Amino acid sequence: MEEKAVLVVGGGISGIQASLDLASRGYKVYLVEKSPSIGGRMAQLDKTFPTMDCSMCILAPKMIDCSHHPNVQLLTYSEVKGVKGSAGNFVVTVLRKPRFVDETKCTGCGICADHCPVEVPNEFDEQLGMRKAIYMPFPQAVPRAMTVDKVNCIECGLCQKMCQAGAVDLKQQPQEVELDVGAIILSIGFDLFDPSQIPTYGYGRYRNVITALELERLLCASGPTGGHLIRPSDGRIPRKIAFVQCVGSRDRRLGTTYCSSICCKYSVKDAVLIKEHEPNTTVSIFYIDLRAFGKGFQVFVNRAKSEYGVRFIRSSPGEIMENPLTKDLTVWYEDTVAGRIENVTFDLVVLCPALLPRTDARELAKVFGIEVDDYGFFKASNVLTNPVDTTVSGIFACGYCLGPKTGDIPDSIMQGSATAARVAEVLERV
Amino acid sequence: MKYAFFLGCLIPARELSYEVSVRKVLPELGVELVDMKGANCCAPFSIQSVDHASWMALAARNLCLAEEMGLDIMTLCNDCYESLLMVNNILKRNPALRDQVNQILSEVGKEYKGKIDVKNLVDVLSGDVGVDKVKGAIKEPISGLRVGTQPGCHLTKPKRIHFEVLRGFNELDALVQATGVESVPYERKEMCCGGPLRDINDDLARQVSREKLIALKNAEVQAVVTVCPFCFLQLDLGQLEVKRHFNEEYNLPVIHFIELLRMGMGMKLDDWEVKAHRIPITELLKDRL
Amino acid sequence: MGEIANTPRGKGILLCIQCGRCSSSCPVARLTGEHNPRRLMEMVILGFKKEVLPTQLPWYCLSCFTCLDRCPQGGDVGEVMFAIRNLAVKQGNTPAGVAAQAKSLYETTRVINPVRTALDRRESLGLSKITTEGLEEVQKILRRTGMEKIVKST
Amino acid sequence: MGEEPRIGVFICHCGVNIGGVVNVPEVVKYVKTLPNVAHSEDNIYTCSEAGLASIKEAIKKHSLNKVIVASCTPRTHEPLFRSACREAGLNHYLFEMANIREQCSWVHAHQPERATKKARDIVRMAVARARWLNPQEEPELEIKDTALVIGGGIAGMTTALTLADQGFKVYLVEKEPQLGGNLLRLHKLYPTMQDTIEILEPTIKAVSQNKNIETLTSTTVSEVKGYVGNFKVALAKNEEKREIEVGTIIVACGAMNYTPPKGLYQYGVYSNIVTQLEMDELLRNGKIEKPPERVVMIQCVGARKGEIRALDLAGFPKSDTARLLAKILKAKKEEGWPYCSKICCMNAIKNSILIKERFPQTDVIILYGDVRVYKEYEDFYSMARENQVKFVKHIEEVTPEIIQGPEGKLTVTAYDALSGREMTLPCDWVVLSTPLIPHKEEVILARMLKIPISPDGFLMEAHLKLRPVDTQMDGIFLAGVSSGPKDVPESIISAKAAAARAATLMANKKMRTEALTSVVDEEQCIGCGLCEEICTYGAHYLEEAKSHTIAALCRGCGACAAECPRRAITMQHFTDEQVLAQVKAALMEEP
Repeated sequence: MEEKAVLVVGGGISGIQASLDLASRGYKVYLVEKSPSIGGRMAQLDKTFPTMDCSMCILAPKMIDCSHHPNVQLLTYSEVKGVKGSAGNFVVTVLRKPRFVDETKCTGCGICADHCPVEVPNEFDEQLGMRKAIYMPFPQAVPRAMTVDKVNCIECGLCQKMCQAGAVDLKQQPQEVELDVGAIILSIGFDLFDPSQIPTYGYGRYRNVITALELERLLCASGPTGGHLIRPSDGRIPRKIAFVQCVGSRDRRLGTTYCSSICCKYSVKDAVLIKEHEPNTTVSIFYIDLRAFGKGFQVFVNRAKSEYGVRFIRSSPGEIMENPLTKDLTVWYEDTVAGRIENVTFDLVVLCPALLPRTDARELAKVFGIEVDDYGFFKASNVLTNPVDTTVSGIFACGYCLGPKTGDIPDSIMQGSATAARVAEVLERV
Repeated sequence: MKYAFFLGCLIPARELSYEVSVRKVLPELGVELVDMKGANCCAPFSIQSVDHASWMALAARNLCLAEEMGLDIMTLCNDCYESLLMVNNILKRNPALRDQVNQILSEVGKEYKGKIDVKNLVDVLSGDVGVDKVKGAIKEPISGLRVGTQPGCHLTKPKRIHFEVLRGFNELDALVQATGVESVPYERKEMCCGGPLRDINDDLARQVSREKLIALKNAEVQAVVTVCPFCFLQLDLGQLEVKRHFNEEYNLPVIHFIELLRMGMGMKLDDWEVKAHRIPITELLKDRL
Repeated sequence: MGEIANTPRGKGILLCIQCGRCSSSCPVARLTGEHNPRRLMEMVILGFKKEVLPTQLPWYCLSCFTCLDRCPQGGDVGEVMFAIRNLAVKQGNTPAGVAAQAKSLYETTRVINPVRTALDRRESLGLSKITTEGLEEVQKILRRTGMEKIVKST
Repeated sequence: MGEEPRIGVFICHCGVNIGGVVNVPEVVKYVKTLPNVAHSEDNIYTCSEAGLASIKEAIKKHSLNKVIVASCTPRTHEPLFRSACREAGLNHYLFEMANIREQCSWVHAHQPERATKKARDIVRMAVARARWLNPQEEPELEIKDTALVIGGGIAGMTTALTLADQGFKVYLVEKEPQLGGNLLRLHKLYPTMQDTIEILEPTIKAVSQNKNIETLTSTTVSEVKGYVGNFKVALAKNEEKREIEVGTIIVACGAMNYTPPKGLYQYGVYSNIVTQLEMDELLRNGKIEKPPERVVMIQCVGARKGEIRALDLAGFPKSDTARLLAKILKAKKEEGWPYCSKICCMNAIKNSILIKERFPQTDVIILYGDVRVYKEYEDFYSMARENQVKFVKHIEEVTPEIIQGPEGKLTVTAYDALSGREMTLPCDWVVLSTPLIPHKEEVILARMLKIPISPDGFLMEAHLKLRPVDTQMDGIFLAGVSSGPKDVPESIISAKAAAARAATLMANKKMRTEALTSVVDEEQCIGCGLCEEICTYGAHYLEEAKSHTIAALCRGCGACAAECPRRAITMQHFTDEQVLAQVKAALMEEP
């Protein structure tokens, strides 16, 4: 019964939640994901606040549930190209990009990658780690299949020779599939602001100025440094670390006037993680307003102050300067509560960039015929009463692609389930 | 290339060498300068501090004169430049303010129409004349000289009214390099010379200049090249004051960019012009003088 | 705050979220604790007139406009400074240097005038004469804007 | 014990989480020496598809009849490995998990040798227990496709409608005489400034018109019996009692606005000191006729208390600091709630804008600690500033002093941290922003439903991160502010989420439950009833002097088994043999 099928675009945590809710309710779900594996942003995180669960450890089971569920069909490394029809019966065209590996045959043993001669930076590790031209973005990837990155592949054919399963197929062609679905859920997530647009912070020029997501990868046990927090310039363990909030957020000049809603919270979490990694490291957080709203956060912040001795300074630094020899970073800031202008030297500065709409969000919006808001996030049909409905009936959205409506992971999950409910409402009426 | 030449107050009064050099150099590069008869002071920050409407009107009056001449304005002084540029920008975009200003101007039978642009010496040379042509005009390249350039705040800030962040930097440096001189990067190049606080808070003005001088010294430059006559004054005369108050020797000769260009083009400085530098340049440029 | 916010150059003050980027970027504030643009904004917002207008506070700014490029809200601190100064001047708080330039402008159309030797040199070099052409117009304008009063009163 | 045990042990590196500390290969080698171990191997990630594949493969290849995975916590991963066993045709109760990460590698990160030894011990214990494991059958339950929604606020109504629209029958219970909850007291909603009624009325109408919803106002829940899919709920409307049977329960009991005790910030002492909610009402009813000269709002009254704040008075003139410090020292600990109530900043801004709209000349000042206008509410904050509302970050350690001035005016004294100045603010109104707090009845309800309460006093989720609307009780879900402060859209989202979770259960009509339950040996049972007494889940009942277990209710805590004087109660899958074998193995000296 085609009208009982649903399309979910984006395999992050909210997309996964929506898919699982709908699938266990008996709907057929097509989960389309642009990258080679589902998992999304949550997969990139080290630990999650406040339970301090290892992010991957609580996510992986859900990812695998998705791949095992009889009602879920994963279409990874795929993109939606066109949509026809309306609520109850959409016809969606999905482009399956060639991954040059047969998912059904590949066991993900990785022998091919061991022999691949081409090394390139791994996007999943925010370019901090390396991967081969034939690769799996991360060990727990779902589906567990390799992908050939043809941009960097030199066509030496070694992987093909090495693969016992005969899964590598460098001739594989792109493929278009048509799906009949009754409803559509968009959960394409967010991109990050490029801090180099604020030259005075030196991101891209100073090696020891990194983004918070890069830090997550550095802290992560399965990350490029095996969980050892070292600074990029010289591999030394940083003893003085600064976090800078609102890099691109709350910024009228850049047009991102909103608060990204999660930076204060994850910074406090990261600060505590760092303290647990290296107790005698000092961590300072530069903030404008410390936005520790949401369940359990305020108490956690209090603990970060009293138990872990994290320093909170109400200030948005004006400038960061690098010492060309030591690569240490001098941060000029005003402690606005004390009214004192100071400069302190740090080993590592972590910028918390604004969360932005996906670069292809507007494009995608056109494909689905839905509206976007002033920032380019998908527009809710009514911010108060229909927060997960887009402007087209039968098409819903969840997660950060709706804009900073979500505080964090639980909000994304709630939205995922909420869209599942809306879909059911629509389809049960049909 | 023809411009309404806005001299301002400081240069004709205190830095004649600047004026003379400009009048010598630019025609050589095919730039015709027409003096603005009856122009008034640009209305610099000091005047802006006193009264907003007066600033607008006085600047607008100058703009009107140029409109009557049918020429874009070329300024030398950063203060003049920013003042006229800002007012021109505001009045072009903001009809309400434009009406207000025109009401005031009606008193003197003038009307601002927004028909001309405001440019600065650096714009003209790097934009209209072109670095290559400038380079071509250099007969005796000045080699083996390391300088730090001081474009001055109002050639570069605020971003929104100048084309890009370091515009003044890149273009001025390109021009300076064209004369054969090496322009060395130094810390806080964007920083102000301290001049604007002269006569308001001399002590602070000095301290700011000192910061600048220290940064320049650290970069081991032999001289400072300025565009703005205020920067020149503050770093040249100011250096003596810094010396007096902090008894610190910097001995950094300060040179008008245009003088550099003039020398490169083989036109020597007169004796009085050389003497006009309070930090002697003779040592540094002996073979030029 | 209203008095400032309602002037063309003072609007920015309404956008200020007191983040401190201006103060930590300000070359003067880095040198002396007396000057703190962020704090000055706060005092103006909260209407601490007595503590601001008659004092030195409005007169530390270099107008180097570094803050204009750094303020995330486009609060234009350096611009607001002029709105504050205009108000201070109205209350008779005008530094001697500024007053002198204003006076000179009113009397000669220019804020700085050449000394004798300079005039002589101009002549010997055959440079254009420094005249007060346009003075009448300038004075008319300043009369209309009310600056004439200010000049005469200081 | 049936056939000879053939145990397979899979030891996980978990990347470097375990492998970076514990010498995994060595443990594998050691395990192979243990009796009944037929196969052992290590995996980089046993939870990865490859890992699971190799488990299935080994079960067949080595005809294993017991499987052990030594890795992380069963809480997240046991279901995964169990299903792997099932897929390989092995009853999943023949699976045992040994936690050598949380309980070993993570806590002994700096002592690899000893950690490795401990890992050996833990696995050895698991093996000992595994020998005694038996297959179990999971009882299948019918799930009634009827839901009970407790609370008729916006969240409760939304849940009810969402379920009803999907064809489920819903009982909507509200203790007040009318539907609407907290929103009934609200005038306008931020950030759209919509009239609350525009949202409330259509919703209430939709509820009353929906034939799948039975609305029961002035009604409370007096007792909850039964279990997921089959709850028996006693409702009380004054005297009249009624019992209904439902498959799922959604708790949307809401929260209430904290009213400060008389005297806190002079509340209740002067009539022109009110809470934001009261101000909202005053504005709605046009109770404020003459334009106030100034209104002062104070944030976090009764919220974020007991928090440590960095205090630096350097910004203040020397003359003030001494006095300030003295005040701080004698400032008595203010009563209140530890958390940030999330919505107060926006509420204050909303009211300040409403005041400015009505009385443009009025000076509105908001004393805050942090302006927490998250999401796009930042724009709402800007809007307020552009309306010349003034925001003052005051030194919160010093409770603003409020004294009465001439003709009923008030004077607030506070300290502006950002200008380092004392502010004396004559004003006509003082508005206190107070947090949302849990209802008193919530505790009773929670006990009735057997769901725990989080430290902040709100109902607790099954997992704060991953299961935000589930509870630890199957079939019971949380919607709206019952689990913590939320604004309207967030409440609606959580309501729909809860509906989705409940619908999923009910749509399947059936579910399987854990076999980990207590079984009574009727021969041994003397019907003393101790088990019935001790059981917190009401899983035991006496019939004909014998105790019986309701499997679906039993959480397998084992309290009854421990209590039973006759050892008549066995915990399935946690038998004495199994546990004792584990203990012995733990105490045994390594060969």
